[in-house]
Parts: sequence; structure tokens; C-alpha cells
Amino acid sequence: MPWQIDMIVLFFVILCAVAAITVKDLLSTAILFGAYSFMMCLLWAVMGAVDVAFTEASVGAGVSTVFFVAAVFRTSRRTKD
Amino acid sequence: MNNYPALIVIAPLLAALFAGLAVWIEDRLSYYIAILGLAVSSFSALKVLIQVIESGTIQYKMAGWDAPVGIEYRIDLLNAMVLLLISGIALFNLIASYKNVEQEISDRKGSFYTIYLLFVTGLLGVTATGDLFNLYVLIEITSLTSYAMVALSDKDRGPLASLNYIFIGVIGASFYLLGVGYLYMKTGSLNMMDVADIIASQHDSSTVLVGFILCMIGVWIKMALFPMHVWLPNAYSYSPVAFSRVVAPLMTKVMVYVMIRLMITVFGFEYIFNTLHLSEAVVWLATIAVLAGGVLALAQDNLKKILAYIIVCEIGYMVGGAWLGNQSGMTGAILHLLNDALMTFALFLGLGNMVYMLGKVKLNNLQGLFSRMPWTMTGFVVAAFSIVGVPPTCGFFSKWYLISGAFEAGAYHFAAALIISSLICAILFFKVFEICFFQSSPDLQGQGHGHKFQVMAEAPVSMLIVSNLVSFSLIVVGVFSGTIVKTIILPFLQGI
Amino acid sequence: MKFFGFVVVCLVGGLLLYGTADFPDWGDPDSPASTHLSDIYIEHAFEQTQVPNIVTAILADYRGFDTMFETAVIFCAGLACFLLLRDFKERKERFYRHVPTGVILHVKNSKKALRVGRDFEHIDKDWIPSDLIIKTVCRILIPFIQIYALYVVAHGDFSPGGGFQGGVIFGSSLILLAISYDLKILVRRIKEKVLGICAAAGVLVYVGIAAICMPMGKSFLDYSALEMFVFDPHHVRALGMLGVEIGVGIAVAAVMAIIYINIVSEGRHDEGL
Amino acid sequence: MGMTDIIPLIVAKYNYWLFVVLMMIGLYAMIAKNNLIKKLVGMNIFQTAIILFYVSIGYKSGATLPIIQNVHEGHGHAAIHAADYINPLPHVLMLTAIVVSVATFGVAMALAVKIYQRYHTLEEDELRMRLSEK
Repeated sequence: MPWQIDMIVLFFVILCAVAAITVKDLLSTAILFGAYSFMMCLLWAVMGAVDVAFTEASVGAGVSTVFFVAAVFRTSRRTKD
Repeated sequence: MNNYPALIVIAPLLAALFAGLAVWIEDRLSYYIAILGLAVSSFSALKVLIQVIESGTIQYKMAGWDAPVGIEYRIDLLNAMVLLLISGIALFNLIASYKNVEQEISDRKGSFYTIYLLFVTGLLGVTATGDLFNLYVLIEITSLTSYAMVALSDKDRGPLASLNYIFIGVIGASFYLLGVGYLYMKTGSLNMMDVADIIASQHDSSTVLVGFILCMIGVWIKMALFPMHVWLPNAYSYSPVAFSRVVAPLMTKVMVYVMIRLMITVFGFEYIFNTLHLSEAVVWLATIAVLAGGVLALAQDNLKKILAYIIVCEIGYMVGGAWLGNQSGMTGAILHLLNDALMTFALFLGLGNMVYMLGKVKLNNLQGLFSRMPWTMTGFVVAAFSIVGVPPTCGFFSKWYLISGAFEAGAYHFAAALIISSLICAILFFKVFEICFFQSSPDLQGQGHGHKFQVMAEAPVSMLIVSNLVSFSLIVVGVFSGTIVKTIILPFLQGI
Repeated sequence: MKFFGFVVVCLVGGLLLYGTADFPDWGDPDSPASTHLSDIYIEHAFEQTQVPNIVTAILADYRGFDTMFETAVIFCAGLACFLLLRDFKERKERFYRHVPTGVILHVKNSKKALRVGRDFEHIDKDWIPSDLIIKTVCRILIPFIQIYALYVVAHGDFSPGGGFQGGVIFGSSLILLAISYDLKILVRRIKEKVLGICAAAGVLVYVGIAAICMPMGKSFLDYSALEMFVFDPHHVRALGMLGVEIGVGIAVAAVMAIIYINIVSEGRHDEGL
Repeated sequence: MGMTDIIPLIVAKYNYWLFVVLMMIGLYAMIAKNNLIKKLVGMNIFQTAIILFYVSIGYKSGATLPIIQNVHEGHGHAAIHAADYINPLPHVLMLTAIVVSVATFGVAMALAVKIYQRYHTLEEDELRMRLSEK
């Protein structure tokens, strides 16, 4: 498996992670978090862990993000950092 | 086919699920299901302990697969003892808790018992398993249940304390998982015995070293060793009393058990004490933990918090004893694991009775308690004596082993810390007793009855029986300490 | 706190990097992890369990004991959310919409509840008219998502997937129903009681199948004890795995819905996204 | 050491280095961030980084997915070579770990909602202020 693909995806994963924790709006964090999970899922698919990738796609990028949005809906989007 | 080892863990799990179903049919049923499940579990644990004493280590292959391929339960003298301890304490606590639960969480009893059973299942599984990853999953069950419980009771601060507990708990469990990953990297196996065989030839690997450190830090966080203890006092004082009575004696002790298991079975003394040179640092850490726990306990004014900090102090005893690197120290640590679980349980039973009758347990609420709740206080005093280490209660004997181990190892600072902390505990409890004994309750004093007679307002009989029975067992265990050491602990240590 | 965090991160990061020094290369086929147990599983899994997806074979058979507790963790999470958030008190304020005219009424006293019928409907506080396109598309999609979820559960032996993934997908189809229409419709269609019972019963299916093996004379979870119950003894392990995967699927789907409903309605089960 | 030596070293190890970086991003967010939800995001990054680590352990170059091919054609069991398939064990472990992490995440979100109900804020410093007022 070409390691170049792995490296590029990994770069995006780290980018999404940093963005998710620095952006100053929790709804944006939720979306970036979903993107992060999906990038992670791609990374695992590249490494051949299809079952794990499938689970992450349905859980991390799917249901977790929905929980996240639901919680933000019931709390607030405001964040200081 | 001998299915008792599996039954110890499965019975409470099945009971939890049936209790979870019973919530939707009839709430009261769940209590009886819980009692039944834990009774089966305790009985199996007793059977297993007898079998292990008679015929040695039992291996139970889950799904019928041989050890490194499948998951195995490997029950030797140490975990047979701890299993009986856990299931017994959980059962007795359940008997004593009926009224507490009615009082505190009457609208969600069924769910409470379900969570309680799942928690006990987790503890039992952690103790019985011989597989590193299975251990992680079960630690997560115990953690998740305790997060829920901490948030439940105290409506005010509970949720925040629980969320902080989640953060620390996740870091602890993740460090452990990461450590297992590092070991897996070098060994390719997850079974404890198998991993031990493979790393025996890789003692100089930095990966194994980091794996070891990560596992230890994870377990220390989970057991609240001193600098990592911040979550414990809040977590234990906010959970419902019926739950804190089981989580306080068992959760930390089970983590101490995990530490001892990792040290003995997976890494081996040879690696820890001869290849690494960490033991002195850890004994110093334990010394600081013992002293800090004692001092912090002195500063509290709430009985729940005092007891929580005493636990922090006791953890220092066990960690220090295990890391002294000699037989007396390890014997002391294992014996103290047993004794401390019983002592803490007895103390928290007394606390539960007080909470039931008084509501709040700040120190100035406790005035005149000796005359109002004499039976509760009898049990409480015996437990307190045992914590201080007065013979013939069991606390004395384990401290004896620990101190002699400390002298053997030349760790005089640790021995000194043990003695100082015993003094601190003595001061602390006499302060409590003074309030309970000499000062009479203010609301009763002013009523002008003419004579100093106070109404007895004792907790229900079921709670009293359990609390006095457990306190009595402290003396029994103390008297039979020699037998326990000879039949269980020494054969275990020699069999390594 | 920032400085403290930075110090901790540097220390831990340094420790972890120190540990990587002795790692085998990434992707090295001869690393201990890829040779010791892995080879046994790869070479024997199919022959012993008749399941081509080795991950499923390990998940539900060799290490099925882990998976059982994993399902218990999920059940526990659902129960915890229920226990923490569920609030049986009704909201005092209510909002109604007069359907023919579109006028919205705000009733502050809960005793003066309006009768919900053809004229009035009970609506959320932050009600916005639902979009016809979204509704229609979701109505078409949901059955397909559910069938796909069942496929993922049933086909987990042969392809990626299994009870957990299928359960999550099924649960998300329920959540989609709530998002596209209204939380009330979901709660009305699937009662809380049904979800609660499904969550416990799903785990019970797993533990039950595993426990039946004990009185049959084999150890816990040893599916080969179930030979007399199945029509095809050669595939007894594969069928046992299918059984437990179905249990996992039921439990997970129910728990996902429970968590979502409780979070989004703050435990009141009346209004939400 | 020329370029030709460095690249294989980087290729061999970069995955592990970057997993450490990712994990430390999560840990830092958990410790240093002020908002509870941000901390939760950090927690999730921390956990997924560990999963990434395990999945990286399982990767084997020159091997394919751990699903046995051609089962319906070949009747014998002889044709399975361990070197052809990726190590499946870490995948199994990580499925469990993902489940555990989503369970924790759900409970934590429920707690966050409950904290907000009570204090109308999720910022730690404000929460601390509210608590000390009482």
C-alpha cells in the first residue's frame, strides 16, 4: 500500500483535529469533529481495517456527531476557546 | 464440566439484565433478582476458593479455545480470595441497602439495581480474567457505571463531579490500553501468561519499559494514588450511599489487585526489581501518598470526605508494600487489600446508617450519636480501631507485615509514614468520637426534659445486623490472620 | 492550566516517543504482532468456524467474551443516560398551532391543555414548518436504510459489518425519522418501554445463547454445544455467531435511540430536533 | 547519511510519531481547554488516536483484508497463507474500543446537558465561580 496516501490522509486528520479544538463555535466543532472522524475512517480503510473503518463511519462520523449536535442544541454554541 | 468460575461473573450479569427487564414490569422485583444473582455469585466464589485451596489454580477456557487464542479465566489463590471478597461485600451491601435506596432514589430503584449489578460484574470480571484486553473492557464497565452513579445522587454538584471523573477515568483507562498496545507490539499476544513468557526475553526493550510504565500509570490513576487522587473524594461523596458503600471498599482495592497481578504475573519480580530501578521512587511516592492522605483527611469537616481521604492514605500502604520488593511487604499488601476492603466497608456501613437517620454527616451533625445510635457506633468504633491498627482487629496484622517489610527493605521513611498515618487516623477518629460521645445533640438538649435522657433513634435492624456482622468479622479476620497468610498468601507467593 | 497541560503533554509525548524507538517498522510482516497469534487466527479461523470474515470470527467466537461485555457497556450507557436525564414532569408551557389558520397559541398553564385533534396540533417551542422535500426524501430513504442495516447484521459473516454496525445504522434510521419529522412521531411510534426492553433483551439474547452452552456440557460461549438446536451442525459456530450478532444489533439500535431521545429532549421526550 | 537512508526510516516510523502527535493534541485539549464540550472533543481525539495506534500495529505490507477469499470455490482448506492477510486481532480489539468510546461519549454528552440545565454555562471558570458563590 502506498504510504504517500496514508501520509496525506494523516495530515488531514491532524488538521481536522486541531481545527476542531480551536474553532470558536461549538456547532462548527461538531461538524469538524464529524470530518475528523470521517478522515480517520478513511485512514483505517487505507490500512485495511475495513471493519473498524465501517464502525467509525457509522459511529464516529454518524451517531456521535448527531449526539454532539443534539447536545449543542440543548446547551449553547458559545465557547471562549 | 466445572462451570463455577464463569458463573461468578455471569450470574450478576444475567441478574442485571433481568433486573433491567423487570424495571418495565414491576420495580420491586429487581431487588430480589439482584439478591439472587449475587447469592449465586458468592456461592460460586466460595466453591472456587475451596477448589483452588485443595487442588491449585483453575483455568477456565471461554468458548472452549485454548489460552492464547481465546480468553481464559485463570483463578489462583489470590484472585479466588478477592473474588469471594467482592461478591460477599456486594451481597451484604445489597442486603443493608434496601432502605437506603428506598430513601434516596425511590423512583429509580430498578435502574439503580441494574447499574449496581453491572458494576459488580465488572469488578468480578476484572479480578477473574487472565487476559489483558478483557481486563480493559471490564474496567470500562465499572467506570461507566460509577460515572452514572456519581451524577445521580447529589443533584447540585454531582454531574460536574461525574464529568471530571469521566475525564480522569478515560485518561487512566486509555493509558492502560496504550500500555497493553505497546506490549502487544512486542509480544503479539494478550494472554497474561503468554505475554509474560515472551517478554522474559525482552527485558532491555524500551517498548516494554514504556508499556510497563503506561500500564502502571493507568492503574494508579484508577486507584487514586496520591497526586492522581483528585477525582476520588468528590466521586465517592456524591454517589448514593448504597453505591459509595460498595465502590469505596472495592474499586480501589480491585485496582490494587490489578497492579499486583500485573507485577507478579505479567512482568515478574525479576524485571521490576532487578532490571528496572524504579522501586525506590515508587515507595517514596507511596510514602508521600500515605502522609498526604492523612493530612488532607484532617482538614475535612464532612465524614464522607474524611473517609474518602483515609482511602487515599490506605492506597499508599498497599502500593508501598507491593513495591518494597520483599515477601513481607507483598504479604502485607495482599493482606491489607483484604483487610482494608473489610474495614472500609464497615466504616461506610456505619456511615450509611448515619446518612439514613441524619441526612447530613458534617461533623457537627454527629453530636450525641453514641446515645442515639449505640449499635451503629459500636460497629463504627471497631472499624475505626482497625483502621488505626489496634490489635486484635485485622488492621494491626497487615500493618505489622508492612512495617517489617519496610525494615527489611531499609525503607525507614515508609515505616515512619505508616506509623505517623496511624497516629493521624487515631487523632482523627478520636476527634469524631469526641463529638459523637461528649457533645449532646443541640436540638434535644434544649427541650427541657429535666434529665439528660436521649431518645434512641437507631437505623433499621437489617442495616444494623449487617454493619455489626462486618465489624465482628474484622476481629475474626484479625484473629485468623495467621491462617489466612499460611493457607492463601504464602502459598501464592511461593507458587510464582 | 495551559502551561500545566503543555508540560504534561511534553512529558507523556516524550515517553511515548521513547517507546517507539524499539518498534518494528510500520507494516513489517515479520513483527511479533503479525506473526504470533495472528497467524493462528488467519490459518484456522475459517476451518474452525466456517466464517470467512476473520474479524467476525474472532469478535464473536474466539474473543466473544469481550464482545459480550462490550454489549453490556452499550446497555449500561443507555441505562445511564436514561437514569441521568429522564424527567417525567411535563413542561408547564405548551405551544399549539391552529392547523387551518396557522396561528400559534402559547398556553402557560399546563392545566388548561387544549385538546389535540383536527383543529389543533401540539408543537415545539422553536417550531418551524417542516420541509416537504426533506420529509419525502427521508420517508423514502428510511425503509432502505433499515433494510441495509439488516443486511449488515446478517452479512457480517462474509463482509465487513456485523451486529454493532447494523445496530448503529438501524438506530440512526430512527434518529433520521425524528430529525426529518418530529421527535413526537418517533416517541409515539416506538414507545420508551419497547426501547428499554429491547436494550436489555438484546444483551440477554447474547448472554442467553452463551449461557445455554453451560448446561449442555460445554464451557461458556462454546457454540458447538448448540448442535442439537440447529439444522446444520457443520455451521453451528457460524449460526451461533449470527444469533449473538442479532442480539447485539437489537441492543445497539435501541440504545442509540434512547441516548438520542434523552439528550435532545433533556429527558422529557416531548420536543426536540 | 544521505536522503536515501532517511526516507525509509521516516516511512517505517512516521505513522507512530504522528499518532503520538495526534494523541497529545487530544490530551492537551482535555487538560487546557476551558469549555467542557471542547474537552470532550479532546477526549475523543485521544481515544481515536489510540485506536489508530492499534490499527497501525495490525497493518502488514503486501497483505489484503482479513476476509478469506474464494471460499465458495476451493473445497480444501490448504490455500490459506498467513502472509496474505492483515492481522485481524487489533481490528477486533478496536471495534470494542470504539464501542466503549461512543458509550462514554454519550454519557458525557448527557452530563453536559444536565450541567447546562443547572448552571446555564459550560465554561469551567464560570462553573467554578457559580459553585463558590453557594
